[in-house]
Parts: sequence; C-alpha cells; structure tokens
Amino acid sequence: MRNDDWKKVSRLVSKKSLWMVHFCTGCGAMEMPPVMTSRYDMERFGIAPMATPRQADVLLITGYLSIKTLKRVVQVYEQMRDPKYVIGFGSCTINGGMYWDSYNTIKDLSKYIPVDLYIAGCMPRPEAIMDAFLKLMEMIEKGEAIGWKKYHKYYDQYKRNQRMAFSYRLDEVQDIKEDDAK
Amino acid sequence: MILEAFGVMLLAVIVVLALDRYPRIAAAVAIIASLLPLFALTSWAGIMGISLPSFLAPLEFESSLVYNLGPGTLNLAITPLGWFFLLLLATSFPLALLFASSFVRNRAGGFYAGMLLTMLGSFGVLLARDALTFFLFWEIMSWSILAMVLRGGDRRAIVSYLSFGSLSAMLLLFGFMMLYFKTGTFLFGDMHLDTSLTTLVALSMIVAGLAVKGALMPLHVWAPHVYSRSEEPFVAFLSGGLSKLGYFGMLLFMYGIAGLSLLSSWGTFRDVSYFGYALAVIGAFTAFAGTVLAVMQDDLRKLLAYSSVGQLGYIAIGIGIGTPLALTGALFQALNHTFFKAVLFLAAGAVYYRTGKWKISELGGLGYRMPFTFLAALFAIFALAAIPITSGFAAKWLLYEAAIEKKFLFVTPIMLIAGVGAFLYAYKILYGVFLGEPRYDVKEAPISQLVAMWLLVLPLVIFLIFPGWVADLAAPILSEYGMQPIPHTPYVITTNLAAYNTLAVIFALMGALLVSLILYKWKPQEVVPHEDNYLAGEPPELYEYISMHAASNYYEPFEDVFGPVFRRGAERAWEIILAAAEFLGNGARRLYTGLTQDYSIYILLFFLILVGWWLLW
Amino acid sequence: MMKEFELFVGPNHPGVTGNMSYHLWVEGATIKKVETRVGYLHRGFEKLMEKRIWMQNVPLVCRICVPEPDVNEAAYSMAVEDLMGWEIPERAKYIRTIILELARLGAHLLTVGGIAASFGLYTIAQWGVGDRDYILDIFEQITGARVYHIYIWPGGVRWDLPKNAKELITKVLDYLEKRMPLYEDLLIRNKVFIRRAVGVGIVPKDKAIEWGVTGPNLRAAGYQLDFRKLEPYAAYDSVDFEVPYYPKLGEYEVLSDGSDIYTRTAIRLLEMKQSISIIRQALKEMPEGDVILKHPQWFAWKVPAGYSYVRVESSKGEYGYFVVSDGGKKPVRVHVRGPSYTHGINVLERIAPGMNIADFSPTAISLDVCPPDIER
Amino acid sequence: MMAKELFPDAQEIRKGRIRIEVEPEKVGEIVKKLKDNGYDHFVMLSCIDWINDGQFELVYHMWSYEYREHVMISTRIPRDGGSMVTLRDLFPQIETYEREIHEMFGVDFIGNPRLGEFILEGWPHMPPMRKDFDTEKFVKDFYYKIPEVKEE
Amino acid sequence: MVDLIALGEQILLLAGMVTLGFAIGMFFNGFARKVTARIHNRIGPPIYQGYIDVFKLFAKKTNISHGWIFDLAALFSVAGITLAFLFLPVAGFTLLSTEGDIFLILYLLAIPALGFALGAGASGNPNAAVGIMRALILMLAYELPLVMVVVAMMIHYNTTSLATLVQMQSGMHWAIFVPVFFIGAIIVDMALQGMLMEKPFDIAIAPHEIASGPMVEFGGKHLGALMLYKMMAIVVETTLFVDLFLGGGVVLSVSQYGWIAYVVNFLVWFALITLVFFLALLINAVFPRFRIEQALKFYWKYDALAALLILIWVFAGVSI
Repeated sequence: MRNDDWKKVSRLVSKKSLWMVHFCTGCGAMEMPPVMTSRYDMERFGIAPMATPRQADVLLITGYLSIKTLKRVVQVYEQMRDPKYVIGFGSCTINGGMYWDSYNTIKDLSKYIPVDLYIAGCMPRPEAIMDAFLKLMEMIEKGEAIGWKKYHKYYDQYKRNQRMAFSYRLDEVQDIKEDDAK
Repeated sequence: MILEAFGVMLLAVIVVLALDRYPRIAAAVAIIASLLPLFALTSWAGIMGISLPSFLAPLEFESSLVYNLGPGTLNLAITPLGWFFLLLLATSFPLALLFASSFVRNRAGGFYAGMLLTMLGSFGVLLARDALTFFLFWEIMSWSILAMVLRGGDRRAIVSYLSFGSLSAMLLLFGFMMLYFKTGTFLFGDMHLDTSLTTLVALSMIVAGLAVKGALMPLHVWAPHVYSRSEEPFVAFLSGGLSKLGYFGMLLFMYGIAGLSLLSSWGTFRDVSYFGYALAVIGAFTAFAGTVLAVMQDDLRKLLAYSSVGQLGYIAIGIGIGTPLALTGALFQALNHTFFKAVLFLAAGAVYYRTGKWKISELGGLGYRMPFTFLAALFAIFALAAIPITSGFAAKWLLYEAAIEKKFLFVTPIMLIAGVGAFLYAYKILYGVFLGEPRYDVKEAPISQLVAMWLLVLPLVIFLIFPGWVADLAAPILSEYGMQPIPHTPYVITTNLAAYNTLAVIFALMGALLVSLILYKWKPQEVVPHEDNYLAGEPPELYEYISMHAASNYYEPFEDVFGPVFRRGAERAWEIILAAAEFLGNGARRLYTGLTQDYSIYILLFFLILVGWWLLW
Repeated sequence: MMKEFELFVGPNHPGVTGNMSYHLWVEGATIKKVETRVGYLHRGFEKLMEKRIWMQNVPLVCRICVPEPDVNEAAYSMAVEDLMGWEIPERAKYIRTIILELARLGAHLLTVGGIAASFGLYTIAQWGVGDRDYILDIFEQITGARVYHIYIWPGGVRWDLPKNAKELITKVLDYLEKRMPLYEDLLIRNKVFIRRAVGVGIVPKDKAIEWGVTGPNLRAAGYQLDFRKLEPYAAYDSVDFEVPYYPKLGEYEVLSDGSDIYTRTAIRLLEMKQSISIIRQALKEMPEGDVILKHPQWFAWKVPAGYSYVRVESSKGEYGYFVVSDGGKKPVRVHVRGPSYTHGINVLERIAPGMNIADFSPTAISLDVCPPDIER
Repeated sequence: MMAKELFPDAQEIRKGRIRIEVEPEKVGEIVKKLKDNGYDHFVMLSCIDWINDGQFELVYHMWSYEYREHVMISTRIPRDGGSMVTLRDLFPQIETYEREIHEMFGVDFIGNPRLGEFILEGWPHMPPMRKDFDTEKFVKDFYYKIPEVKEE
Repeated sequence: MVDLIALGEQILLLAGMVTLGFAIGMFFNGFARKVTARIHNRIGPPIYQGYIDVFKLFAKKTNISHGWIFDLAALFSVAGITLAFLFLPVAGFTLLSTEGDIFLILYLLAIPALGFALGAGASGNPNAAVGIMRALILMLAYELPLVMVVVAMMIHYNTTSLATLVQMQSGMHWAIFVPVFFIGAIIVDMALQGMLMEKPFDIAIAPHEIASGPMVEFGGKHLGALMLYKMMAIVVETTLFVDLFLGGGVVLSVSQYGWIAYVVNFLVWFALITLVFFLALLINAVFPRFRIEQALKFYWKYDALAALLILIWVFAGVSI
C-alpha cells in the first residue's frame, strides 16, 4: 500500500473516533449535555468526552474566552497530540459577539490558536453542533482540517499574539526583547 | 582448614579494628577474609552432588572436625542443610562488605570487625554438631549483632534487641539443658528423643528461641527497630542472611533431630503434626500482619523490615507443613528472600547515600537519576511480590501447592492475600522512592554499590530459569529426613495438583513482549519534561513550584481500615515489652550509659564469663 | 519539604461544573486546604451594563447564569419596575411564575444529574438531561429559544403564551411526574448512593446563615426559608405550595442530621415536585388580559434615580440585583449577587479541609456552584 | 429590634428596604449591631463609583429573616486613595466581596490578607470597574490591534 | 529432535488465539458502550467502535512520553495480559494452561497491573498516583473473597490446574450446579465486578474525582496499548470465571464430535463470557461508585464472610 493510500485509510477511520476534551470554556458548554444525551446522542458518531487533553483529539471552545481561560486553553491545546482539531463555538469566538466591548474577552479566536471550524449563533443549537461535527469529519476525510499543521507552521505568530493577550499589552514583544538585551 | 578459617577471620577482626582510620584497606582485608566461607562452600559442594571445577574451590576444607578445647570439644561437620544455608550467607556476605566499602565511612574498623564476627558465628552455627557448640557460636553471632546495633545508638533498638536476644538465649539454653537431661548428651547425632512431654517443651522452647532470630510474630518486635536503625550493608546481611539461621535451626531440630514421626506422635491433623500446624498458623499470621504493617510504614527501612517479617513468615509456613513440597518451598523462599531483601536494603542504602533521606514521602523521582539502582530494586521488588518473571514466584507457588495439597483451608487464603498485600508496599517503594516528581538532582550510586546489588540480583534470574536446581539442592536435605524429593526437571516442577513450567512462561513472555515492542515502536514519540503534565489546564509557569508527589501517607484509606487494629496492637506490644524489660533490667538500667566503650566492656566481660564458664564446666 | 501534594480540580476537569478551578492541597487522601480560583468566565457584565441603555441590558443579563437564565431576566426586570414604580399585569405575573418554575425544574434536573454523575451514576445524568430537553422544547415553543429566552421584560413578558401552551406544558409535566419514581428508586433510594452521600459534605447548621448559605442548601440545613414565601414576587403569593426542608423530607427517609449531600439531593427532588404543582396551579388560575405594560419609547427610558435591591429565589439560592440609577438612560451600577458566590468560595473553602478527595467533587456539585454568577 | 428602631434616621425606600447613610468609621459598629439584632444574613457588599463627586459609595446589604427586612448601609469614601477597614471577621463572605472590590475598583481594605489577584490575572491597567476606564476604547486599542496570523 | 512442525503449529494456534482474544476484547468495548447507551435511552456507537478507537490511537501522529519507565507501561500491560490469556484454558483449547495453574494466572494478572502502575507513577501526576493507590487497595479487597472461593474449589476438586478443572467439569458437571459453588459463583461474580473495574468499583479511574486516574498522562499509542490491555483483561477475567464455574464453556467432547466440538465449544464460551460481561454491565449502569475504604469493607465484610461459609462447608466435607 502506498503511503498516500495509508493516510487516506487512516483519516477515513480516525474521523469516526473524535474524542473531545472535557473543558467548558464558556456558556456554550450548556448545550453539550443535550448533545451527549438521548435526543441527539453524538456517541453515535464515535464522539466521546475525555478527561484530559492527552487523550483527546478535539478541543471545543464553547463560547467566549477570557484572557485567564485563554492561557489554560493554550496549555490544553499544546498538550493535545497531533492531529488535533479546534471548533469555535458561537459568535463570541468569531468576533466577540455579545461581548464585543468587553475588556476581558478575546474577540477573534483564530488570532491565538488555529480554528478548523466555527459554529455561528448564540447559543448554537444542538443540531448545529452535530452538523459541525459531521462537517469536521468530512474535512478530516478530505484532509482539510489542518489547523494543527498551521499551528506548527506559524508558531511564532501565534505565540506572539498569545503573549500580547496574556499581558494585556501590545508592546509585550518589545519588552521581551529589551529584557533580553539587558 | 576449618580452624584455620576461624583463626584467619579472628585475625582479620583484629586487623580491621587496627585499621579503623583506613576504611578502604579495612574493607579490602574484610572482603578477603569473607571469601573463606565461600571457599569452604565450594570445597564442600561434593556433598550436594555438585562437582565444581577446581579453580572454583582453591582451598580444601575437611568435612568434619572434632577439636578439643580444654575441657570441652568443638564438634563441627558439614551437612547438606548447613551447606544450603551457607550458600545463602557466604554469597551475600562478601557483597554486603563490597557495598559497605563505599558506604561505611564512620568508624569503619568496628563495622568490619562486627560483620566478620557475625559471619564467624553463623559459620560455626551452620557447622555445629552439638548443642554447646551451637550455643557458643549462636551467642558469638548474637552479641556481635548487638555490637552492630550499638553502633546505630538507638535506644529502642538496643533495649528491644537486648531483651529479645537474652530471651532467645535463655530459651535455647533451657531447651538444650532439658534435652541433655533427657538424653544425656549434647551431640546431635546421639540424641534419641522420646515422646515425653519434656521433649515437647524443650523442643518448643528451642523453636521459640530460634523464632526470635527468625522474627516470627509475636517475637518480631525487635526486628523493625534494629533493621531501621543500623547501617544498611549490615541490615542487608542481617535480614537477608542471619535471620535465616533461625529457620536453619528449626529445620535442624524439628526434622534433623526430632524427625517427622516424633512430631506426629503428639497428634496430627490431616497428616500434619499439631506442632507443625501451629508453626504454620503462626507463620501465616506473621506473613499477613507483617505485610499489613509494612504497608503502613513511611520510613523506608521500617517498611523493608516489616516486609522481611512478612516474607519470613512464609518460610515458617513451609517448615510447619513439613511435606517435601513445603520444605522445598521453604528453602526456596529462604534463598529468594536472602537475595531480594539484600538487594532492597542495599538499594535503600544507595538511595540514602545519595540523598540523605530515609522517609519515602521525602524521596521521589530517583528512577531516572539512578537507573541501575532502580532496575536492581525493581527486579528485587518483582521477586518480593512473586511476579512470575522472577524466581520469587516459584517459591510461593510451591508453598501454595503444599498448603492446598495438605488442605490448609484457612492458611492458604491468608498466604495468598498477604501476597497481594506485598504488591501494595512494593508499589509504595517504587512510587515513593523511584517514580513521581523528580526532587533530587543526584548521580547514580558508586560502582561498588552497583556491582554488589547486581551480583545479588543474579541468583534471582538464574533460579527463575532453573527452579529445578533448588529442588536439586533440597533433595539431599530431604533424603536426610527420609523424604522423597519432589519430581522436577530444571524447568518444570510437578506436583500432584499441577505443574509449573518456567520455560513456557519465559518464552510466552518474550513473544508477547516482542509483539508489544513492535506495536510500541510503530510510532515516534517525544519525551516531555515533568512539568508538562496534566494540571487540569493550569499552566505550570504561573506557579513557582507545584508539589506533585503523593507519597506521604500514601495508603491512607487502607490505614483508616487496618490502622486502628494493627497500630494500636503494635504499640501495646511495645509498651508491654518495654515495661517488662525495664522491670527485669531495673538494676541493669544504670549500666546504660550511652557510651559505646562501656557497652564494649560489658560485651567483653560477658564473653569472658561465657568462655570461662564453658571452659571450666 | 511539603507533605501535601497539589491537585487542580478544574478548569479542564470532569469534576467541576463549568469553568472554574479548585486548588487542593492533599495529603494521602485527605484534603488539607482548598482555594477556589474563579475569574475564568469574567466578561465584565457589570461594566458592560453601565455602557448600555436599560433595555439593551435585558439580553445581556440572562447570560450571567446559563443553566437557569430566566431568574436573571426576572430579577433585572423587577428591579427596573421597582425603580419605575410599575405594577405589571396579573397575567404576566402568572406567566413569569410558570417560566421561572420551568427553569427551576430544568436546573434541578441538571443538578441532580450532576450529583449522580459525580458519584459515577451516569444513567441518572443521562436521563435527567434527556428529560430536561422536553422542558427546553416548551421554552422553544413559548419564547423561540432553547437556552437564552429574553422573554421576561421590564413591564411584563414579551408576548402571550401560545394557544396550546396549557396542553404542551401539562403533557411534559405528566411525563416528568411519571419519571420521578425512576429517579427516586435509582438515586435517592440507591443503597450505594446513600452510603456515599449520607453525612458527607456537611455545612454546619449553626453557621449556615452566617456564611450566607441560601436556597436548597439552606433548607437542607434545617431552615424553612424561601424567598418565594418571605418576599413573594410574580404570582407566588397566589399559588399554594410547600417549602420542603430538613427534616420534613416527605416520602424520603431521613437518614442523617441534614445539611449533607443526601439531604440536598432529596430537597431538590422534592422541590421539583412542588414546581410541577405550582405550574399546574398557575396554568389553572391564570387570568386573561394583557401580558405587558403599554409603554412607548423602549429605547428612551429614563429611570428615576434611586437604589433598588430585588431578590429572586433561584434553584441555587438567593439571586439578587442591586440597581442604582441617577435618572439617566443608562444604569449607574448593576451589581449581581449570585448564590454561588458564597457557596463556591466561602462555604467550600471552609468545609472541604478534612474531606476525602473522593467526596470533594460531589460536595461542590451538590452545593450547586455555578461559576458564571461568581465572576460575572 | 428592627432597623428603624435601632437607627431612627434610617430612610425607608419602600416596604422592606431600609437605607442608612453613615460615616465610614461607623460601618463596622452598625453592621455588628444589626447582626446582633436579627439581621443575620449578609447579602452583599457593593461599590458604586460616583465619578462626579469623586467618591466611592460602599453599600453593605443585610437581611433579616425574622423581620423580612433588607438594610443597605451606605458609606462614602474618597475615590483616590480611599480605604476602608475590613469587616471579614463579622461575616466570612465580606472577605470575598472585599477582594473583588479591591481588584475592580482599587479600594484598599485594611486588614484583609487575601487582597490581590482574584478574578483577573496579570491585569496591568487601571481597575476596570472605575468609570474612567473606557472599555470600548481599550478594546479598540488592544484587541482589534492584535495582528492576524498571516499565512503565506 | 524437537518436532518443528508441531511446534510451529502450536505457536500458530497460540498467536491465532491471542489475536482472536484481542479482537473479542475490542468488540466488548463497543458492546459495553452500546449496552450502556441503550440503558441511557440512546442509540450508542456502532458495535465496532472499539476497533476504530484503538486504530485511531495508534494512528496519532505524535506521542509523548515521560521517559523510559513510562514506556514500560505500554510494554508490560500488553505483554502481561497476553501472557495471562495464554495460560488460561479458552473455549476448550488448553493453550499453555497445562504448564501453569490458577495461582500462576492470579500472579500473571498482576504483571500488567504493576507494569501499568509503573508507567502511571513515572508520569509524576498525583492523579495517577492516587488512582493507582485505589486500584491496588481494590485489588487487595476483591482478592480475598476470590481466593477464598478458589481455594475452596481447588481443595474440593483436588487440583489447582485450571485445565484439569475444566476437564473435570466436562459433561455438564459444571461447578455452578453444585449448590455451594453456586453461592461461590455469586461471590466471585462480585469480585469480578471489582476486577473488571465496573461500578460500583470503578474507583481507580473515577473521572469526577481524579480525572480518569492512572490514565491522565496517557495518550496516543500509550493509551492505545492501555486500551488493548483493558479490553483483553475483560476477556481474561470473564474467561477465568467461565473456566471456574461454567466448565470453560466446554459442552461437546472433542474425541466424540471432532472439529464440530471445537466450533460449538468456542461459540458457547463466547456466549458465556458475553453473558458474564453483560451482567457486569447491568450492575455497572445502576450503581454509583463506592469510596475505596467502603469497597474494602464491602469485600472483606460481606463477600469474604459468605466465602468463609463456603470454606467451612468444604472444611467439614473434607474432614469426613
């Protein structure tokens, strides 16, 4: 079997087993229990919650992220193993949504970690979540869910943005350089 | 050559005492002297039916000796039983000294002198063919152990050892006297015991006196204190080697002198004499209680001490059951215990040597820093837990089979559950000391310590592959007692219940390991630092230090259940003993000045009195 | 050398509800010290509300507590009405009661499921959340949304109930009543659950009020205190209901001295039954008429200056809104008192030391700590 | 005794809502007195930024289950460098509210050892709940200026 | 000379059975999730989900390790459980079970557990350490009733070899039909619940308390190996139960029926272990988990007490 074929088979099978990190970053987590239970039952598609990032493949950013949570999210994302996927949940991850003028929530998630897929809405309905998972599976099969590759490729840029956000200052990058000079 | 050997060893004692300020030279002298028993061992290999190449047996030792010492005589001779136990002692002893050569720095001369004296004493005990010689050497050994305990300087250890040591001596002496009045001789060969009550009492007293050294409950109290407050090489030899002398004595008196038919004449229960049954029950209780107590210890040495108590209980069970299967199992267990416990105590010593800590809760993460120590300890722990990839399993298996064969309904589950309990404390050592959060940036142990440990691991590997060899060694001993050796080949031991084939286990394991190795090497991996750990998402860089070692009070739920029963019991036992000791030795209390010189003078005086009494009598 | 090891329970941990963290110091299996870490969900609601006009805040407030958003809408609306001096139509009061009680049912189902799941009884959690979906269906029919309804407005409710509301709600209530015995048999009468939950996670009774414990947790400690009775709002003074409290546990056995996980679970199950009865009564007694005050200029309200504190009994405890107006178009200050503020920080930090780690997460969940109303 | 009897100058906003305005020094004493007189439930501690007056208003809310009455004890402290004595010994939850107000407004509570980072983490700017902190401007100047990740 | 062809056949048979064992184990994973989902009123994952999950874990592109001791976990857990499987009589095939006995299997079962514990400890995570502590205490807890009943049986049948035991039960003389061992089977089934780590005894991996315990740091291929171990452990442990009480599933004698007997025995064995596992799953679905000391007390008080009665019965029977 050629390497490409092998990769294709691997993707075809792996997409049916998406384990997500048990991390409720925001209010979007409220619609996760219904998705897991009798009416929607996402375990049908092999999706299951996992306790720790080491075991998981999918990181759901369920809603707005405060800077304090962003630090944890980055930590969790980096502890996950490739291939890993991120789904941004709700309007808040796209442009801040409801909290567009809040001083403590990030406005665009893709500046800090690569996002494979967004779900619009506040809050997204369970059907939308299921749809997103199915879409993600499709993307995985086609090899389009390459957020983790992007993170490796543009690691410096992501890190720079994260550093800025963590310090609530734009000049953080310069600060570090000055510190190094000293 | 035997007398010369004693002479040389005594000479070496004086020499090392003189070389107190040159520990390395003293160690070299002691190690050279310690090889004498080893040469004696190889020279006597013939009586076990083993023929060794001559370069392994450079010295020729006579197989028996009667030596007139003024009014008394020393009756010495080698027997298969003596040879077997000499094998345990003579091989572990030089290695303990080798370990000590880098470990002991403080007053080294005294250490080596004491060690050589204990070996001299036990050499004599193993060869003794009459009660008085036995007692003389036994006391030499006991008192030199006391000298070593005194070096530790712990009051509890000294008091408990002194009280139990004198109890043991007293019991032995009374037992011997009673046997003498009954039979009119001290010679083992001439003792023809009858079924009278006096014999029973005498025999019980002797076995009880020996059980003190074998740390059988409830006579074990001294052991944890002594084991945890003395230098490690000595403790390794004490727990590994010297404690076996008690069981040597039991085998000698119960099966060599009294014999199975005599024991059975006082009543039997399902073909097992009441005498043996009682010993087996005590042994099972010891195995269980020792294990439970070991689980609850935080001090590494105390844990190992209680573990010793527990493991020695298995030997007592085997001796108690007294079938060929059980005796082979007991001998096998004695052999295993000698080596794995020595390795564990030495590994503990090596850990202490590098970190200066004894408490399990204060250690941690040494597995990556001291990998070879860790691997030796790991192997020894596997042997201790009787994992079937070491020789430890075969011994326990023999004992289980023997117990089932004799339908020991209540003893067998206790033995088995004590075996499971061993996993608990075994993992406590592994996790608390070698795994978990790396807290110390230390080097690997010195080469001499590593060599000592790994040479002691060797027998565990050899007898894993060839458990039949132990059965071979046991065969002459069993035939002396008029028993049939158990059916075996080098790899397979067969009982009338089942068979155990080590080759099948090893090959299956290798195959399975190979498959899983391929599976495991399939994908690449990267090694991450300890800090990159699951902290529920908390970034570690936000914290200066995150304490992640859970070893303190590790088995708390277990202790909540068993603690109230056992700890209180142990405390009360200790109180009673202390009270008794203080009551008995109220006058002697003033003698405890705490100065080592004084104690040495007492010991010397005692020796003079002992020797004088023996010469004049 | 530290004897304790540090354990982080949350934010990425199955043992917490929502996004918060407990930093535990543990020795052996016993917790020695706990620090509650909050702020992971801080969005600065109170700051944002000062920037928005009175009406714009309605969609914002419901986001403060996700499992039970309607109490926020109700409390905020009541505070505005209080400052404005409005009296809302009778029918609106009944509709508010129905909505609030349905929300309580949903929240209790979630909490009871959470308690069961924290003990490993996932069946109850699955059933509970599954049944809660029927309640969300009702919300969807009435308000058009599953979670954030934005239905209760200052001056009443946005629109009247649909025509078939009564049948819809009654059907679901009948179903829930039919399911209740299952929950009881599998949870509250489960021998293993009783072993785990009785006498565990005790909030000292004599300290309960001083520590600011409210809601079911306070009632589990033996006080028959409920703000629906003490300060009736909506239509609670016109409906007849009981306040279950320790030791009056109805058909459930009294097994402990109260104030433990078992009692808190029992109280919640009993409250669900009461909620069902309240909704039935409200549906029956509901008068016809307007559901909202006719007041023009939604976006040009000027609320008279003053201070108002309004409280609502939520499924977790006292939910309070402190609203200050200077007579302008925007509030000067809106301060939210969430029940979890005391339960999650003061109470838990005090009762957790000495507890087994196994009991920690169930205790936290049985106190019904909901992080967004702590940090807002 | 009800609050009206204890403090005759208390002002009744509406039924069950009493408001008392006092000097900062007297707050501790009054809270203690109310606590001893049946006002056993401490509801919350609020802070209002009256930027035009240059003052912070601290409001201590208390409730009596017995009288079904809610008392707001209002006190004003200067906006710049204003401080207050902690009342954490009276009710434990006051400590938490003080931590929050310290972080969000910058009010110093003397005697509270747990002041410090509570909700925010690494916040380098002015306490955000102050009226002169413009969150919209901050968002525009900070979050919108963080560069996008450029893909080649 | 060693008969190389016979040896090769033997090795092929063993390898085939091990592969089949793993396949059944993976099937059980999907089966368990399906059954649980049905109780939850859900549809649940496809029955072949276990295969997909293991495949995915081994197909992960990057893996982390905490050093070589951590890696030992993967090796020892898979190898150890394979070893235990090989020494069991499975579906009428004796495999290597004539070369060892019940005690060997009990100790072989400890190899993967200790190996896994070694890896979990090496990760340095306190959650893992607490989980292992609980797992070991649980092991101590359920082993007591288990060994009591096993010892009673071994003394009653006067053998310790499982192969012999299965042979003695052939012709439908199953131990479970002996009234006293029927009680024994119930006791051992309770112990089996702890062995399988199903509720109320899934204390070691309690996600709400210690975030899946020993597995916290395992991901990718390490977790895959671990899952293989867990899945195979189900097969081994249920087979142990079937061998002890249900005659190993042997209903037809090979000498009489030839190859049909192999097929039928295999199917019966498979049905029986599925049944035993299904029972465990049902209990799993309706109970919360114990605290560890409660589990210890449960096993040592009630279960062991009942086992003691069996011991006494055998004791009386033997001495007559």
